[in-house]
This record gives sequence, C-alpha cells and structure tokens, in this order.
Amino acid sequence: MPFLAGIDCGTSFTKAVVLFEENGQPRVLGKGRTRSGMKVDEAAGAALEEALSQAGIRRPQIDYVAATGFGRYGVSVRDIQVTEITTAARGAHFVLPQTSAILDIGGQCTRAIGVTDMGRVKVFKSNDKCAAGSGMFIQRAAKYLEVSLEDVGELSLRATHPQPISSVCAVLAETEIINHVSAGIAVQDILRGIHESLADRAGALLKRVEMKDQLTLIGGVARQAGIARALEDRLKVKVNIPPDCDFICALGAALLGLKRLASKQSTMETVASEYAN
Amino acid sequence: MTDKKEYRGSIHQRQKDLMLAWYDQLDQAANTSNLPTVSMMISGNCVELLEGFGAVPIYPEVNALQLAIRHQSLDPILAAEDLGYAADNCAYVKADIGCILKGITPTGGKLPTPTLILCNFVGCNTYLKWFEHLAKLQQAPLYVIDVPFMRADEPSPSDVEYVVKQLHETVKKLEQLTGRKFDYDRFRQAVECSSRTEELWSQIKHLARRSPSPFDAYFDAITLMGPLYVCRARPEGVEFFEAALAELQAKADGRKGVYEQEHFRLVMEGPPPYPYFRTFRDMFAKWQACAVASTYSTVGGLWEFGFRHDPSKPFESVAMHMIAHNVTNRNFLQRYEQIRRYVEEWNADGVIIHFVKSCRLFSAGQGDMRDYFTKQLGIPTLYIESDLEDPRYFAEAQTRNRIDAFFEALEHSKAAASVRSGAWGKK
Amino acid sequence: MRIAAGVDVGSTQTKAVIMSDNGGVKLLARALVDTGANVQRAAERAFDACCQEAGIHGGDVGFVVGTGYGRYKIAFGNTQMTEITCHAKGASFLCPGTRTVIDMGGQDSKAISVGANGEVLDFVMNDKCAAGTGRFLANSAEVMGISLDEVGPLSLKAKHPVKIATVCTVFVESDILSYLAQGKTGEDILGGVHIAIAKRTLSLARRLNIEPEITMTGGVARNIGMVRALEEVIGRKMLVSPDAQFIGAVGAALFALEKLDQSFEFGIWRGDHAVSGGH
Amino acid sequence: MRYKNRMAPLERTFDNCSAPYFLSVREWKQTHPGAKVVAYFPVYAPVELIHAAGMLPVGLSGAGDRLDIQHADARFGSFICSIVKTTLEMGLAGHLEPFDGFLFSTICDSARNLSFVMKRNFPRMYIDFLHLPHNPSSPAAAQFLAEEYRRLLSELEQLRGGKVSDEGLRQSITIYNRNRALIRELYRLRTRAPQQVPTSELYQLIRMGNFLPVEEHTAQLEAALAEFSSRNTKPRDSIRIVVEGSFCEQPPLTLIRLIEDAGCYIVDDDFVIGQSWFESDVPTVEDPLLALAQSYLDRSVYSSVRHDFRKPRWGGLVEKVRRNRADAVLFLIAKFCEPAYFDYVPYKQELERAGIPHLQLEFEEKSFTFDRLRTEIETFVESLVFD
Repeated sequence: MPFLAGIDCGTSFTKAVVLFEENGQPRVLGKGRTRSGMKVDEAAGAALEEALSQAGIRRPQIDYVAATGFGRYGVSVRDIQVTEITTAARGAHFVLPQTSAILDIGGQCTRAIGVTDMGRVKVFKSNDKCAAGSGMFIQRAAKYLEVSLEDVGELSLRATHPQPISSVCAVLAETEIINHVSAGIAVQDILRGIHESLADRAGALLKRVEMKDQLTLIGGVARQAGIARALEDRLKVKVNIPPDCDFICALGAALLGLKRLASKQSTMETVASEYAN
Repeated sequence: MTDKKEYRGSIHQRQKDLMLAWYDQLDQAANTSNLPTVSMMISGNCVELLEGFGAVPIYPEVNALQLAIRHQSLDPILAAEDLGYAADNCAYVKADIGCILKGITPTGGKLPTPTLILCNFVGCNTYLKWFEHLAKLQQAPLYVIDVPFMRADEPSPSDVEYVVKQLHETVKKLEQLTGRKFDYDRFRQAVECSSRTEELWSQIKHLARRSPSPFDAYFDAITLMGPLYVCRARPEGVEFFEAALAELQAKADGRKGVYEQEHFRLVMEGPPPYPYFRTFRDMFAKWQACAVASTYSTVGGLWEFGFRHDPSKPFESVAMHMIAHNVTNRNFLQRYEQIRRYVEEWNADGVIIHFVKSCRLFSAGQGDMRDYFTKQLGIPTLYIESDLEDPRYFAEAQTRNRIDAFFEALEHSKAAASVRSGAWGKK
Repeated sequence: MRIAAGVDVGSTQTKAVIMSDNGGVKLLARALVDTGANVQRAAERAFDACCQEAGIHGGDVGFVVGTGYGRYKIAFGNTQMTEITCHAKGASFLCPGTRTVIDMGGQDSKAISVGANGEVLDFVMNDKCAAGTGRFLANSAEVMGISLDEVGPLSLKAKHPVKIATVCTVFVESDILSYLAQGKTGEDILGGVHIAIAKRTLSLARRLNIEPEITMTGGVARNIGMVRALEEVIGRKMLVSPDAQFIGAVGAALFALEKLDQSFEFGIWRGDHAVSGGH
Repeated sequence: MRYKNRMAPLERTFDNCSAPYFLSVREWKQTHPGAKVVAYFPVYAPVELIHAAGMLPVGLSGAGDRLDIQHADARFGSFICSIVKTTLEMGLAGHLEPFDGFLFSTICDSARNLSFVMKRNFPRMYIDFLHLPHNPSSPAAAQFLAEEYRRLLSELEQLRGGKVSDEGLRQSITIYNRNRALIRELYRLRTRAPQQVPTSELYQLIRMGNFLPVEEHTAQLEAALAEFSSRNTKPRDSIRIVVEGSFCEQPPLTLIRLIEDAGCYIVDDDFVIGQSWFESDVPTVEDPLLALAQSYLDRSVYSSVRHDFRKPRWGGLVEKVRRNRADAVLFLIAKFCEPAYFDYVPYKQELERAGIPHLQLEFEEKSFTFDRLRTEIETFVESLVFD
C-alpha cells in the first residue's frame, strides 16, 4: 500500500498531491498549493508539506515522488520527472475517463492534447509562439482594463460590438487592446473580442489534435476568466472542467509514479532511469 | 475630412471591364475545358508565349490580392495554416491555397484547373514552393522556367541562351498538353503588341515627373497593373493604355494633380498592405503626399528606363524581359539604383520603405536600404512594417503615428527651406 | 501673458503640463494620471489637475496640443502632433544641447535626431519583433513577482548578469523562467534583462547618426538601472531631466505657445485637419 | 557524459575553429602566406573549385550564440532568420578580416539579398553569387551550370593570380570524394549502431569540415571512424529518429545533446549539409566542371533549398525514414526559415499517409534556454514509449 506524491511546478503556482493506493484504487489524501516565486525547490517543498499535513502523514512515509511542470528538474526530492503534457493526459483521464481532447491554458502558453482511451498522449500541439492565448495575457488585459479576473467572463457577455484581437503575437495583441482603448471602444466589447479570438486560436490548435464533441479544460486562469463559456459557444463543443482542475498534472504525475513503482519491468523503467540521472 | 482627389476618369471602369472579361474567360475555361489555361507568376511573366496557343493566364497573386482588398483574406489564410503552414510563410501562398481548399474565387465564378502550372522563377524562391505545392494540390503538370538571377549588371550570353532553350521546351510541353500547334506568327504579333503597350505604360510613368503628378504612381498604378499583365500582349491592352495615356496626359496638361495641392512627392518601395489598402492610402492623402514612382509597379516589368519587347527577335526579348527587366529578378543593389534614379529624375522629397513580412525577396535587407538612403544619400526615408495579404500584421495606430511623424518632420524641413529661400524648396 | 497646455496620452499614463510665455517660457504645472480604460476622461483629469496646480481656469489656457497614442481622443485639444515631434521639442527645451533623443515607451521605442531648434531631423522606431520596451521590463518584473520600481535598483546589484538573447517580450518571459528554474538570482536575471534592452536600444539608435548630447525621455528614464546600462553600452553620459516623463507634454505645450505666437510662420499646422483625419 | 575523456579534444578542436574567431583559419593563413580564404554559405557550394585554386574554403554557418547582434538587426529587421544576421554581424564587427571572398547561391531570398548587402558594405571583398539551376529537367541545365562554374573559376583565378588546370580540378574532386565517402560511412555506421556514434559527437566532427583544410578533416574522419567502430556501448531504450530541416542554420550543440538525453537516437539528419551533399562520388572525367554540374543535378542530396520537380523531396523523406529503420521524424526548423516552413506541409502529409509519427520544433542558432523544446521532445518520447 504505497504512498505517492506528485508535484507540479508551474510557472505561477506549484501544486502537490499525495496519493494512496488501496486494493488497486488510487485515492487522493492531500493537496498543497503555493506561489512558485523565484525558488523552485523551496516552493515544491512547501506545497508537498501542505499536502502531507492535509493527508496526515510524514515525508519519510512517501515511497515515490514524481515531479512535473516547468520546474520539474529543480525538485530535489524527485524520483522521476515527467512533462506536464504527459501528466495532464494521465490526470485528466483519471478524473474524467471520457477525456479525448484537453485544452490547457497555462500562464505562458496554450496547449491542445489528444488523449488515447488509455490516458496516453496521442498527439499534442503547443502554441508558445503566440502567447496571446495564454493565461498571463488575459490577466494583463484584465489588469489594463481595470477589471478583476473574476468579472471578465460576466462583462464580456454584455458585449454589443465585439472587437476581435487579430494579432498573432501577444505583444502586438496587447498593443491592439491599448489601441482599442485609445479609440474609445467599450471595455466589454474588447473583453469579448479577446475571448472570441482566444477561443478561435484554441480551436485551431484543437483541430490539430482531432477534437471531437467534447473537451476537457484545465489551467486556473482560463476557468476564472470564463473562457469555458466562450469556448462552448464559439467552438460548439461540450467543455468539461474537472474538479480541482489545477491539480490535474500533479495528480497525473503521482499516478505515473504509481505505475512506475508497480511495473518494475516496464519500458518506462529503463527510459525513466535514463532521465533520472 | 481627409483631403484627397483621386482621379476617377473612364480608366477605372474600362479596367474593371477588362478584368471581369478575363475572369469570365477563366470561368468559361473551367466549364468547357477546351480553352487552355496556364498558371503563371506576375513577376517577369511571359504572357506573350501563351498567346501563341491562345491560352489564358491565371495569376494566383491577382486572386490573392483581390481577396485581401475585399478584407476576405484571413479565412483562407487560416485554412492553409490548419494544413500546417507557418505563421511566417508567405500569406499570398496561404491565401491562394486556402482559396483552392475552400473553393473561393475573386468573382464567385469558377477558376479552372490549369492545363500547365508554369513557374516562371524570377528570383523569388517562394514561387518555386508555391507552384510545387499547387501542382501537388491540383494534380496539374508543373514546368519550371529557371531564370538566372541578375548577379551582374547585364545578363551573360549563356544566361539568355539557357532561358531561350527553356522557352522552346515550354512550347513543346504546351503543344503536348494542349494538342495545339504553337502559332509562331500570333506569338510574334503578341510581342509586337507588348512592345506598344510598354511604350504607352512607360509614357504614363513619365507623366508622374510633372508637378503636380496626374496620378499616384503607387496606389493608382496598381489599378493599371491588372490589364498590363493580363492583356499587355493583346490589341485590347494596347487600346486600354492608349486611352489611359490620353486621359492622364490631358490631366497633366491641365495641371490637375491627385490632390488639390500636391504637397509631398514620394517614392514607394515594397508592396502595399492590401488588407488595409484604403486606410493606408488615406494616411498619405491626409498629407497630400503623392507617390511619383514605385518599385512595386515594376514587378511585372521595368519599362520606364527603355526596355521593350522586340518582334524582330521574340524569344530573345521575352528571355531578356524575364532575366533583366523586372524588379524581382534584379539584384538588391540594382533596386537601390532604381529608387535613387526615381528620387532624382522624378524629383521626390523622400522614400517610404514598406516592409512586408510575407515577401523576403522584397523585404530582407530593407534596413540596409534605409541606411544607404539616409546616411549615404541624405534622403528622408521612412521604414514601416506590415504585410501585403495578412491583416494580422497591420498595426494601424503605430503605422499612422510613424507616417504622421515623418511628414511633420518633412513639413518642418521644407518650411525651414522655404523660409531660407523664400520659396517652396526646390519647387 | 500667453498660457498653453500640452497633454500626452500614453498607453499606461497620461501627462499634462501648463506653460506660460511672458518674455520667458515657464513650466507652470504638471500632472500625471493612469490612462486606464477611459482615455478621454484620463486626459480631462490630467488637464484639470494641472489647472488646479497652476491656480488657473481651463478657460485661461489659450491653446492645447495633444500628443501620444490617445491624442485624437482629447476632446478639448485644439490640435494633435505625434509624440516623436513633441519629444524632440520638449527634450531640447528641458535639456538644452540635445541632439539625440532616446525614448523607451510602453508601446514602442524610438531614437530621434534633433536639430538646433528642437526639430526632428530623422527618427527610427523599433521593429515589430522588438516592440514594447517598457512592457519588456514590466513583464519581467511581473514574471519575477516584484514591483516595477524595484527592477532598476536590483539590476545594479547583479554580479553575473545572465544572457538574454531574444528581443521578443513574449519569449523573454520563458527565458527568465528557465533561469529561475536553474536557480539564478533575481539580481543577475534583471541585470541581464537591462543589458539586453540597452544593447537593443543602442542598435536601434545606431540607425541614426548618434550625436551628443543624448537625452533619455519617457517613464523608463526614471529607472536608474536602465540609464546606467544604456550609458555603459553607449559609452557616454546621457542627460535625464527630472521631468523626463513629461517631455512629450512639454513639447506639445511649446508648440501650443508657438501657435499662440502669431509671428510663427512654419507650415507645421497643416497637421490641424488631423483632428478629423484621425478616426 | 559517457565519453567525456574522449570528447574533450573533439570539443576543443570544434571551438578552436568555429566562428566568430576562426582561430584555425587564421593559423592556416599564417602558415600559407599570400594564400586566399574564400567563405561559402554552407549549402551546395562547389568547394572543389576553391580548393583547386589553392585557397581554403570555409563554410560560414553563422556565429551561434557566440556573438550578440549589435549592428545587423538594423539591416535585416523582424522575421529574418538568425544566420543571415550573424553572418552580416561578423562582417560589421570585423570578425571576417581573415576572409578574401564570399560565395553565395540561390538557396533562399534572404541569403540572396544578404550577398548584395554584403557587397555594398564590404566593397573591397570578392563577393560572388552562384545561380544553381532550378530546372534539372532541361537538357540545357548542365551546360548552363558548367558555364556558371567556369565563370566562378575564372573569378577565383583572378583572385589567386594564376590558372587552374583540369588536372588540378580532378585532384580536388578526388580529395573531396574521399572526404564525403568517409562521412557517408560514418552515417551508415550510426544507422547500424547509433549507441556507438552519438550525434552530438558526429555533428561536431562533420561541422569541423566547414573550417579545416579538407585533407586534415579527412584524417580526423578516418580516426573517428576507427574509434567509433571499436566502441562497444550497451544500446539504451531510445527511439530512432530522423532529423529534417536543419540544412542551413545549425542548431546549438546543447539542443542536439538534449534531444539524445530525452531518449532519441538520431539515425539520420541533414545537419551541415554542405559537407555531404553528394550521394555518390563525382566522376573524375574529361571535363571536371561538367562533371560537377551534372552531379549537382543528379547526385546531390535533396533539401528544402534544392528544387527538382522531377522527384519531390517529400518522397525522399519517407524513403529516408524507411532506409534508416526510424520510428519517427523530428522537424528541427530554424526560426524564420521559410523554405523549411513550406516543406513541412507536404512532408507532414506524406509521413501521415505512411503512418510515421513526427514532431515539429523550432530553434535559433543563438538560443540557449531550451525548457520548452525539452518539454516537447520528452513528451513526444514519452508518448511513444509509455504504455
């Protein structure tokens, strides 16, 4: 009955999940979340501690730690690191087994992931060239337009003449917003424009991963800003948001760790051990 | 209100009629298919050769720019990007491919699958990709006329010989594909027509040396370019340009300019931002700034410096046109020289360099061009960036800001000069 | 006595000044407000604050010139001019002897060659891929979770500044994050960022003939780290006015004063119909 | 790293000869008083001609991250690839002083314009532009290219101040044939036993050929072939990939290491294509120039900057994957390299038709943080090996 930890070092937040396996059923015991800040390892430690205390166990009891996310190589206590794309697929598939396509709107870039019915990554497409689809971008826009992130969604629905943001580059897109403002265009119309073009960009990514009628949305900012709504009416798909969706990758990491621990003979071991050193 | 007086003579209407007639022919070809068509590039096109088969040219670039002017280019561009084309691929190509995928045409009529995709490579490596991909997409035969780039001031005999040989190979290829015999006389007459059209076109270009210029050699020249490429080699082309010359000549003699008062004379380098064509033109109209010459209007052929097709040696002169007398196959320094001559002989106040991200042939190195004109020649030069087809790269506020600042500065120096000389600078 | 105002509506902040010419030109009052989502209101707020400080009524102001990206939205403006022209004018007034102006704005960076009377001889602005120097700094601060005012001083503490290759504001964020993941110190990262921007700005200014005096204008001029970094790569001191961020507005006000002065004959006022030409 | 002890000399030589300082080139100049050095843009250049003229041909493939761009971006602005800028930057920063001439060719529009911008900025240097035919189907093409080579040769003869004999040309051809045969041999060995021939090493080895005299490089290749063959390294669980798209601007060494560490064996690639652009020996026949011209048309390896509409490149890629028993293709494309961007589409279509997985990544010679790329490569590998 092993204890496992998954730590997801994201660009803005670091999340940890402590997992426990009971007769073949993984169960989440605790979760931890903290700002990533400037020191990856410290943040990872802090998040893990929080998860441990919630789970009511001590660090030595943890059998295996899997790190994922941007800072995965910076986690000193890790046994293995896996990318946040692989863990996202695994985690989403565990929480929402019907998941076939994932949209991850992260701080820095937006990703679409096609997932097999086993929870494996089939195909993925990142959009880091154009961060105009990223969470950071929406945050900035909201800040600039003097709107709180939570209200963005609501406000954008009141738009009467949406102003599309056409630029493919985040910098130019921000400029575009500023120009809209200088041109005296209403805030809600700008916000709606941002949502729509963001949904369109996501749509273009999702095309590449053969999305069907459903979509699993992860990534904190996006949810707050009410992107889900925009995606649904723009792309005409059912958008599912898993519970605690910002812990999906940490969870996926823990699950992969469990697998790694279980199947000593799997291909994973040889490859993974190559990574770990 | 923005103060512009574009001339709206009979030319615009005649131009529309000619272009529509052309699209009708293509539509016809698409339906009946006994009318051969050939896809070609505008730059250094050899439309004369097609006349020898009574074949109709298809110009993907013209389709693409028509679309952009009507603000319809983004959808096909996105369709092409869904295929995997990069954001940094030429948007002309993406728009064209997107249109074929989505069955969009400029007029709504049909466009035929070409009998032959004839890549007249003139310096633009993107043309090669474009036509290779078209051939793959449309399952149409491809032939590339490889035109040696102008690496010296004049083409070498072996350059000319090489192209002439390929022209003959093209003729053979077309005879196979069309089942028609090449009509040499008709070809020679076509070359004859071209030489006359070119003479008229050249005289029109030279009218812009008058002050005020009777037309804008950038924005208005584009209206005249369609007929120049489509029916240069036909009698109706000659008639069109006779009418155009007459009309503009009259305007010039009546000292009627594009604007009430022609305040600035400019040389324009680079293609226009078609998706914002009107907006862009207004930015200059606001300052009553008239283009008196442009490099873009010489992509199809550079005639104002004297070259003409020659019916006495038709193949050689077609070759010479493709190698040496269109701006795209001439080297970068030759373009510097062309612009320098415009500034001096067309008596311009400054140069506008419009960098378009799609076209590296035009744009790669334009920073050096700016360096040459400002630092070496001391000519006021403005450098602005956007794109010729992709609306996503046009930042209106930034562009207006730079153009306004440029004219504010130019205004000031002219005013200062006039205070010194008690008159308007050199004019 | 002639009283005129200049209002510079920038992407993040709006500045207004009131100047008088009574034999000698004087700067009577200055005001700065955040532009925010309502440009028109921002302009009014700045202008009113200025009048209040100067102890005059808006009606006493004979002429108002608007500049900056929001210039066409200044309802009470008599005319507009670009901030390029205004920065040149303002710089040569506040920093006599200015021949080159370097401005790092939120939206774009510019370098201007300035004539003896503060006229623009030539100017260059950043390429598309190097847009938004101000934002380059702001985003860096944001990614590192510190305030914009801290970045300059912090950058001066750098011992081994990191290398930043990109001029792209989007990609610099991932560079910074990589360095954080590698455990580099904030000082060294910011040091690298400042050097990168300084080099980029120098290569922009090189497109002109850089003549002394060189004056740095705009809000970024208050960032001591940036000023030092720039002076280091250029290899000479720069002039920085305590009113650096008002220079655009000052330039605009100076033109407004000239406009009031009937003896002024230059044809620059053809810019007038820009009022309607704008949008 | 496993071969640290053996790697050292390799890395030292590599650094020693590379841009922007070209130490080995400067040494060569000192030991060959009066002899000329002619640089070529590193794709499809007839180095035999330069060699036969008694000059040192140097493949100029940018300056990597060793040089930050201070002047060149004012001349080539946004949306232009790095190699074009670093090449000009080296000139404007005075690093190209050991060179007497430059040879460019019709590979792409940016590089073509660069050659003329160089002409304006370095008027005293011999700068030539070679037109390589785009219509191999024409019987006239070979004759034309031979003529073009003849023109180039006479320019070189002027620069050198002496004629070049056909015999001399044939000798140079033989010397380069040997060099390229060895490279082909090394590539074949890597395909057979990739664990013995890490690409991070092979890459440096081949890339040295840009700078070293061919005879010296050939010796290096022979030594390397012996060492690589003698290794007995335990194969590790990695996927076999073909790298496509790095034919001009070269990826940073770190990136290649990163790809290998992520669990990839690179079994074929188009790195430093200028060093290995003939699939078989150039015949040493009566007319060597015609032989070279004919070889460009019939023997040169395909890439996105060589056009032959008789046999499409995308066929070549699928064939390459099969020949090397590769599991997947990694498109490693230089940022703003338009020819590579274009070909990605038909390549992709053909790979998908053939059921071959692929991943597209973008790099810049001057980039040095790779976290995003690493994440993508690792995910790609994970998606192929995890169950």
